[in-house]
This record gives sequence, C-alpha cells and structure tokens, in this order.
Amino acid sequence: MKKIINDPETVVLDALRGMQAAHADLLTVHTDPPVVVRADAPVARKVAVISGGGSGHEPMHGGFVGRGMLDAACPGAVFTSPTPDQIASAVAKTDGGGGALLIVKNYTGDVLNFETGAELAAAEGVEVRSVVIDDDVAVKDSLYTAGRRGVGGTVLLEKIVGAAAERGIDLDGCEALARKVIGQVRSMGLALTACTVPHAGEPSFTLADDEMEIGIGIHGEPGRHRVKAGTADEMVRQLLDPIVEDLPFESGDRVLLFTNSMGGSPLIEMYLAHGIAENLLADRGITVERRLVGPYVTSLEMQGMSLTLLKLDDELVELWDAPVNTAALRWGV
Amino acid sequence: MKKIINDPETVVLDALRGMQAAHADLLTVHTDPPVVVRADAPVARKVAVISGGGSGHEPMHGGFVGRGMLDAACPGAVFTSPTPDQIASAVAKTDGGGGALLIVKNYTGDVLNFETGAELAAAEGVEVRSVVIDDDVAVKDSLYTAGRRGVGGTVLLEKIVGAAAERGIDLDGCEALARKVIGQVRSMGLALTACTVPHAGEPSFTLADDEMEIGIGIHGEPGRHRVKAGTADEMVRQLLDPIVEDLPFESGDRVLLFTNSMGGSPLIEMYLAHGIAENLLADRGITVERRLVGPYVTSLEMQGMSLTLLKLDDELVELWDAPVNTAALRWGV
Amino acid sequence: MTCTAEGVVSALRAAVAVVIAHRDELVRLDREIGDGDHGENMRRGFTALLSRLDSEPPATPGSALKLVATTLISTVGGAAGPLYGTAFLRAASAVGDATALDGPAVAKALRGALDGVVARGKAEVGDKTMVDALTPAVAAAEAAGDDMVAVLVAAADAADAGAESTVPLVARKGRASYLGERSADHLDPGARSTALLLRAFADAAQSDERAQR
Amino acid sequence: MTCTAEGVVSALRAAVAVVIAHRDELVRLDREIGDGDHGENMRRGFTALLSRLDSEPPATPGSALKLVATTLISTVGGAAGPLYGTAFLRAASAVGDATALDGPAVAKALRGALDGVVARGKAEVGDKTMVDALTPAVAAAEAAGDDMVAVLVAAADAADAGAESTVPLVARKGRASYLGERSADHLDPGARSTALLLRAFADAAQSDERAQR
Ligand SMILES: Nc1ncnc2c1ncn2[C@@H]1O[C@H](COP(=O)(O)OP(=O)(O)O)[C@@H](O)[C@H]1O
Ligand SMILES: Nc1ncnc2c1ncn2[C@@H]1O[C@H](COP(=O)(O)OP(=O)(O)O)[C@@H](O)[C@H]1O
Ligand SMILES: [Mg+2]
Ligand SMILES: [Mg+2]
Ligand SMILES: [Mg+2]
Ligand SMILES: [Mg+2]
Repeated sequence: MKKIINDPETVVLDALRGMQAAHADLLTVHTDPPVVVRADAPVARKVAVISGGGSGHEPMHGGFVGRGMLDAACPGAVFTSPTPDQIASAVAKTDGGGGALLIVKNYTGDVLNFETGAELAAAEGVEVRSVVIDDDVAVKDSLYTAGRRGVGGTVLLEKIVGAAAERGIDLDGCEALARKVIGQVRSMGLALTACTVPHAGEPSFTLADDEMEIGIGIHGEPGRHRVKAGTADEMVRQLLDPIVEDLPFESGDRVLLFTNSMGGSPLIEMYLAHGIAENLLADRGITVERRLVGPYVTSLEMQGMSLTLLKLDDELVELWDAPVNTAALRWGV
Repeated sequence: MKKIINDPETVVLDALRGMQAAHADLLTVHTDPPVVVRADAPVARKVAVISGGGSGHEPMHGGFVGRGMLDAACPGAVFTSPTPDQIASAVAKTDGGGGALLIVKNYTGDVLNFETGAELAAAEGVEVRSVVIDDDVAVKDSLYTAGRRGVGGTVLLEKIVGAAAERGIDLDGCEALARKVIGQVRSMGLALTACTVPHAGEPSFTLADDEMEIGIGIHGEPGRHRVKAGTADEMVRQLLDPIVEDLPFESGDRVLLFTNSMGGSPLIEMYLAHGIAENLLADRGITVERRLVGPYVTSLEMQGMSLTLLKLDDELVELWDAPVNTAALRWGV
Repeated sequence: MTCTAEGVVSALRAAVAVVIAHRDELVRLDREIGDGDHGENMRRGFTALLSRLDSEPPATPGSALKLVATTLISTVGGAAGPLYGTAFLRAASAVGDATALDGPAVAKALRGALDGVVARGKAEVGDKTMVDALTPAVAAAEAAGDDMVAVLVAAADAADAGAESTVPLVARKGRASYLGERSADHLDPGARSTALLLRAFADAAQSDERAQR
Repeated sequence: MTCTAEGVVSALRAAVAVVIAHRDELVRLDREIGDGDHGENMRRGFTALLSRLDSEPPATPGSALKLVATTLISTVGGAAGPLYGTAFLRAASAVGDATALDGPAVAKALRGALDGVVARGKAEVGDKTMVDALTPAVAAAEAAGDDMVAVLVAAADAADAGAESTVPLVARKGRASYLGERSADHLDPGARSTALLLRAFADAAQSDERAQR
C-alpha cells in the first residue's frame, strides 16, 4: 500500500486540516467531533441541510458544504459511517431556527447512526427530518434485505435540496422535494480496480487484468458480478440499460446525466464515456438537459465509473442551475 | 491495460466529443484538426490566449477554455505535442484582431510544433507571440539540455494571463505579464505508480510497492531518482524544499500554493498533503494567500502529486481572483 | 460465584485485549464480504473504552455496561457501532442497579442485548449477522442454570457455533447482502466479533473464579 | 542507376511497411527513456503518408519528398514530427526539380535533411538523438561515390552503427535528457527510426535494381 498519508489512524483529521486551510472562505472544520460546517452558519431561519458518511468519497460530502448546498457534513472514518454525536453536533452548529434535514445514504450503519443522531438533536429541541437515498439499481431491493445503496444520486439530491433551502423553502417543502428527487434518480457503477482502505492495508478485492466488477458500491466492496472488461461502449451500456429500465426512463423524458469517476479513472475516460451515454440516451429519445462529469463520488483511488440519471422538470432544472458555492461545485456566484 | 476506451487510436477524438456534449455552453470542439474553442470566439479586439499539448493531462488544457482563461486549446494525441495545423487553426478561430499569445510548455516537441504553427498563423497576418513555461525544478537547467519542463505552473499562468486578456490588456501587456509569471512560478512532482499510455499498452515504468519516483514530469516518463516511499510529511518536504530553494521563496513572500493530483491519487490525500505544505511554508515565514487543490494537471491514472508555488503581488492576486468560467475552474460568474 | 463491577471491568479489559488481538482478522473477514473496516472500528471503540475505564471507573455492573454503550456509540461508527451500542445499553437496563450479577442476571443481560440488536437492525437468524451468534448464545445462557461462569461459558460456546453457522449463508442484512450469492462461504465479521467478545467474558470469569478459589 | 519519382515512391512505401512493423519496438524504446509514443507517432504519420501517396501520386522525387514533409508535419506531432518534417522539406529543396536522382543527389538530399534537423533541434553528435544516426549516414553517403544504390547502402550501414552508438550515451536533448544518467544504456528511439528508414530506402533501391537487371 502506497499512499500520501502519515498514519492510517489520523488520515481523516489530517485531511480535514488541509481542507480547512484550502477553503477557509467557504467552510469551518471542527474536529471534536469532526464536522465540516459552512463558514456563515447558522443561517437564520434557513433549513439546515446536513449530510455525512464515511470518508474516502471526496469531494463528497465536505466538498459540497457552502452556500446553495450543504450546511454541514459529518465525515466518518474511511468508509465508516459517522457517529451520532457528530450528527447532533452538526445540527447544533447549523440550526438557524428552520429545522434540519438530514440526507442519509441507505447503508445500515449510516441509517442507524443518523437515527440516533437525529434523536439526540431532537432532544435539544431542533425539528429534524431525515430522508434516505437509495439510488443504486445494482442492488436487488426487497423488504428482506438492507435495500439499495445510496450512491451518485446523492450529489444531485444535495445540490437541489440545498438550492431550495437557500431560497427559503421550509422544512416540509425541502423534505417533500428530497423525496421527489429520490423517487426519480437512479445509478449504477463498475470498477476496473479495487481500492485500499488505509487501515486495512490491502485491496478489498483483486481483479485480473481483463476483468471488471459490475454493480460496485462506493466502499471498495466487491460488486454483483465479475465480467470480462470490454470496450467503453459495452461498459456504458452495461450501466445505462439497467438504470433506464429501472425507473423506467422513457422516450420524451428530460434528464440530468451524471458521469462520475470512482476516483482513479482519468477525466479523459469520463468524457469519453459521457459522450457514449449521451448518444445512447438520444437513441432512446431521452433528452439530456443538464450534465455533470468528473470525480464527485469516489472510492479512494478505485478505477471505474458510475452513471446517474435524474428525471428533470422545470422545478428541478431551476434548482440545479441555482447558484452554488462549494469547494467542488461552484457556479452562479 | 484496462481503460474505459473503445480504441487507442480514437481516444482523443472520442473524449472530445463527450466534452462537447458536456460543455456546449462553454466551448466548441472542432475535430479536423482537433481544437477546443471558447463558445463565443472570436472576441473582438481581445488578445486570444491559446495553449495546447499532448492529451492525457485533463482537465488541462480543454478544461481551461472559456471566459477569463483560454480562447482555445490544441489537444495532441495522448502525451504527444499537437501539430502546427492545429495551432494555426486555433489562432484563426479565435483571433479577434488583438493578436494571439501562445502558451507553450517547454518540451522539444511542443516548442517545435508551436514554432511552426505560429509561423503559419503569422503568414495569415495575425500577430502572434509565444511564451515558454519551464517551471519544473526537478530538471537541471543548462544551455546544453532541453531545459526545464513546463508542468503545474501552466494552470496558474493560463488563469492569470487569461484574466488579463479578458480585461482588454493588449498583446504586449499579456506577453510581459506571462513572462513575469513564468519568472516566479516553480513546481515539482512525484509518482507512486506509473500510467499506461493507451497506444503503448504497458506502463512506462514500474515501481516496487515501497518505492516512489521523485521529479517526475507529466508524460509518464520516469523521474530523476527513485527512493523509498515514506510518510506524507517526507513526500511534501521532498517536493517543497527544492521548490522554495530554487527561486528562492523567502520569508515575507506572498504565494499561491497549488497542490495537484497526478490523476490517480485521491482528493483526501491531496488535502492532507496540502495541509502539510501550508504548515511548512508558515514555518518559513511564507504567507499562503491563495490556493488550488485537486487534479488539474494529470498524467492519466498516475498516482502521485505535484506542488507549485507562485510568488504573488497585488496585481497577480487580483487577476487570480478575476471571474473565470471554464469546465475545470469556475468562480466569480 | 457472582460478578461485581470489578468483575465486569476485568471482563471488559479482557475483551479489549481480544479485540485488539483479532483486529486484523476482523478486517480481513470484512474485506471479503464488506468494506474492510470492522476490525478497525472495533479496535477504535474498545481502545477508547479502555481509557474511559481507567478515567471513569464504574461503580456497578450496570454503569459499566452503560459506559461501554456510550463509548461504542460515539467511537465505532458503521453498523457495528449503533448495534453493539444498543446491545450494551439494553444489557445495562436489564441488570439495573444490581451490585453483583448471578447466572440468571447475566442471561437476562444477554437477552436484553439481543433484543436491542434486533430492534435496531431487524435481522433474523439466518440473515448472516451478529444475530446468528447472539441468538444461540442467549438460548444457551438461559438454559445454563444459576452459575454465572457456566452461563458465560455456555453462551460463548453457542456463539462460536452460531458464528460458524454463518459461513454457508447468503447475507440478507448489512453490507454483505449487496454481494448476493457471493456472500456465501465466508464467516460474518460481526458474528465473529460477537463470539470473540463472549469468549473473552467467559475466559475472564473463569480465571477470576480460579483466582478466588 | 538513378532514382525516379516512381523509385522514391516505392522506397517510401517500403518505409511505411518498416515503420508499421517496428511500431512496437519504437514504442518500447521510447517507454524506457521517453514517453512511449514514438512508434505510434511514426505509425500515424507513415500510415497517413500511404494514403496520400495513393491519392496524390507525386510527379518528381522532390515533390514526393515534400509530400512526406507536409504529411509528417501535420500528423506526427511530438518532437519527431517537426524534425522529420523539416528533414524531408530540406531534402526536397536539395533535389529541386530533378526527375531522377543519382548518388550525389541522394547524398545532397541527406545533407539537407541533416542540416534541417540540426537547425530545428540544435542537437550535436553525442546528444543521443536522431542526429547520431543521421550525421555518420551523411558522411558515408558523401564518400560513397556516384552509384545511387551504393550511396543509400553506405548511409544505412552508417546509420545503423550511429544508432547503436547512442546506447551508452547520456541524453542531452529531447525528453530522455530529463532522466540524466538514467538515460544511459538505452537505444535512442529517434536514432533507431532514422536507421530503420534509411535501411528501408536502401533495401528498396537494391530490390528495384535487381528487378531492373
Ligand atoms: N441489520 C443488522 N442486524 C444485525 N447485525 C448487522 C446488521 N447489519 C450489519 N450487521 C453486522 O455488522 C457487521 C459489520 O460491521 P461493520 O463492518 O463495523 O459496519 P459496516 O458494515 O457499516 O462497515 C456485519 O458483519 C454484521 O454482523
Ligand atoms: N533536439 C533534438 N534534436 C534532434 N532529435 C531530437 C531532439 N529532441 C528529440 N529528438 C529525437 O526525437 C525522438 C523522440 O521522438 P518522439 O517520441 O516522437 O517525440 P517526443 O519526445 O515529443 O515524445 C528522440 O528519440 C530523439 O531521437
Ligand atoms: Mg463501514
Ligand atoms: Mg511525446
Ligand atoms: Mg464494515
Ligand atoms: Mg516520445
């Protein structure tokens, strides 16, 4: 394992200190417990939009803290859900009287820790709501499983709900909007290589030089099945077809297409894959109206990609286009 | 070699098509010859700021095309300088009567091709100037060698000169500014892994699991020497000390610190390294006034990082802060 | 023999040592069917517990168990943090203010722990989770009679067997469930850590007993 | 024997075949001390040349050489593109409008090529570049007399030896120079491609001669 770190145990705090130095205009990093808070928090009367999860997915979530997106992010250890005290602390630091909306990715650990965190915050008198995003179509959904994971769609959800909160939409409105977005966003990913969790020291799985994992999540966990790695055309199709058929997305739909690098795959490959996905969607009569391309929801140095489709309407387009000023997403300001 | 591509021969054009789809609001991609041009080019009377180089360094340069930065970028094959016809075509498509400034990285191939390209453009009656950036302190400079390479400093140069051109500074002024920036920017990089050029099919070099290359460039070429990979503290020091001592940067200096991922190293490690570099500079009495952290000048999927220091004054700070609207850098708009 | 606050604390110290010794094993198990952090999550939590046991020595078995709960909840993270946290919280409630625990009290504590895990995680036996280790442990404890040591040994033995039983299973809860069929033929890391904890408690109780004889 | 436009074209076709056949070797050499693209750059350029030779058959040796120059300049990129482009451009100027080239004309063309490369790249013998292959080739060609085939064979032999001579050298020009001492013990890819081209020209001339006998 070769990494630019000092000590697996202090990776997250060390990186947070660098983040603070790099973005003091946008955010404030607290370390005990670790919470990244927007620089001007709390914003009076605004709904505080809060997310969090294991570290190792940068820029998610700390890179999305700032005006028009998240009020706070709770970074756990690498690939480990944050603890309830972090979540309660995030609420306490950002509540401006408008209540807090917690955006939780659907993993057992995240759901349980956010649940307890929300209880702690509610006990302090803050009105707290939670939404759980589960956009990963690679996972079979059933009442008798942990359900689908939250993956790439999280970025789109946080941007759109963050924009609504910034406009003064209230907690009910933000929650309803979040549920609407969750209802119409779908994702799927693949990996060409595994990643190595610093404190694990070894890759989570190994792939032969001609293999890829289809249906990977974002925690270095293996995917649903392993196949021969083919051309980019084949890869994109293997991700896009299940996504489109799941919702389903249909001819005439307007969508946002998000082509995401898992971290280690270079941008040139993302643009290449994005171009293919745009063509395939055009063939299906689906109109791509907005796009995002790059490494936004990553698994450390894992090579691979994910695609996310969000069904758009005028409301969502407007909220997507609204100003955002964070380390990773910035426009309109 | 596993990559998200269809065919090594068409990688660059395929990616350019995806880039066009993703950023039609910012840029227009021409394919014969390949040139990425800002959407509203030519801008009347403005100096056209043009750069280019081999592909595989994304987002450089195409990701820097747009208002406040580049008017055009000429993408060569992967790690291969573009050809003179591309450069001449970029000038023809962006000249608004203010002449063109070519920003050339100091590689034999880039210098020679831009030289010929500039001659072709001048023959069409456009006033063309060229500046050559050579900020890599890893390379021994001498009259009897190819000289230092152009690396990370290129982004800062393009941003600052682009801002000046946008403000209506003339060709003389832009050229003088560019030479000033080149005179006070220094960089150095290291690699933890090699990258694989698609048409080469195999990594350019191999490193043992405990080794790193110090003084790498951005073309997958091996570096100056190979050492045991140590802690992040040691890595950052091995890059920063030679940079600081080269110019030299001195106590009381104001600087921009650019912590760059070579592509495959995750953002969490960049923030961690950035934090260390900020501390080391503070220890030397050097004030970090602006910063940039992320993968901006990459070598495909190579893991590693580079540091760049630019000495600032009020003029450069103001131009750095000026609005920019490109795929990779965006603020103030 | 019964177990006082002191006995609980020495059992917890033994558990800390076992968790640290088995950190890499638990990481490896979780790498295979999860995300590779279970051993490190447990190590982080139990290391924090160790320093709290030193700085805030608990006065009763119940307050010792509560200290475990709050420590794990605020330091472990992941799925294991809230699940083990709730387990120890419910165990603490089950023993109340008692100053010493006999066999049935320990069985009651274990029952509380299991109920807590199920209430939070909604897993059933056969889902390939820590519930597969804890459920038979509780049953064995309840059948083991009055002797505190015998209860813990029975629980540890049953937990070992329960953990082993997860190997052929296809996971239906937790992160391993994303693997579908590919989760079979692997030991569940949480079931393994549950078995390790119970074995540590049993061993500690046995050696306390030996020391007192 | 002299070389007409037809002869030049058949020599160029032979060169295309040789470049394609040695693509991987040139990539490997450039991977070792450069950036691994030389073979692909040359393949791209000479493949483009092949289709232009088919679509725009040149009328004189000079126009054939000029076609090579413009094709390589606009398709090869890197250092090799402008250097080989200039070489062929100067070779074309050197032969002017002649309809057939004898030995001295070929030697003059080679001298023009070398001057062009040096004018653009400023390299000297010993810098570990294509100049190390081309310089002895020109000297040998100028000493080889009037026979066109003998001139090309002498040039090819000398270029081979010149390319080999780059192995122990430390590069002072081009990308390999960044490696410093580590560039020693490797064959320079550009010197190798120069030797390959000259060998292809010599072989083609020899087999044309045999065919005409
Ligand atoms: N719903 C659940 N009920 C009971 N135990 C569970 C549940 N989900 C997961 N677990 C247990 O948690 C263990 C994983 O813990 P850990 O690796 O620390 O958390 P995470 O899965 O969040 O990385 C699993 O091996 C399993 O035994
Ligand atoms: N200044 C120079 N003069 C002569 N030949 C040079 C010079 N610089 C480089 N070369 C030749 O170019 C070759 C490399 O070509 P190529 O790999 O295609 O370009 P690049 O180095 O831009 O990737 C070297 O092996 C060397 O022979
Ligand atoms: Mg985890
Ligand atoms: Mg090259
Ligand atoms: Mg885990
Ligand atoms: Mg090369």
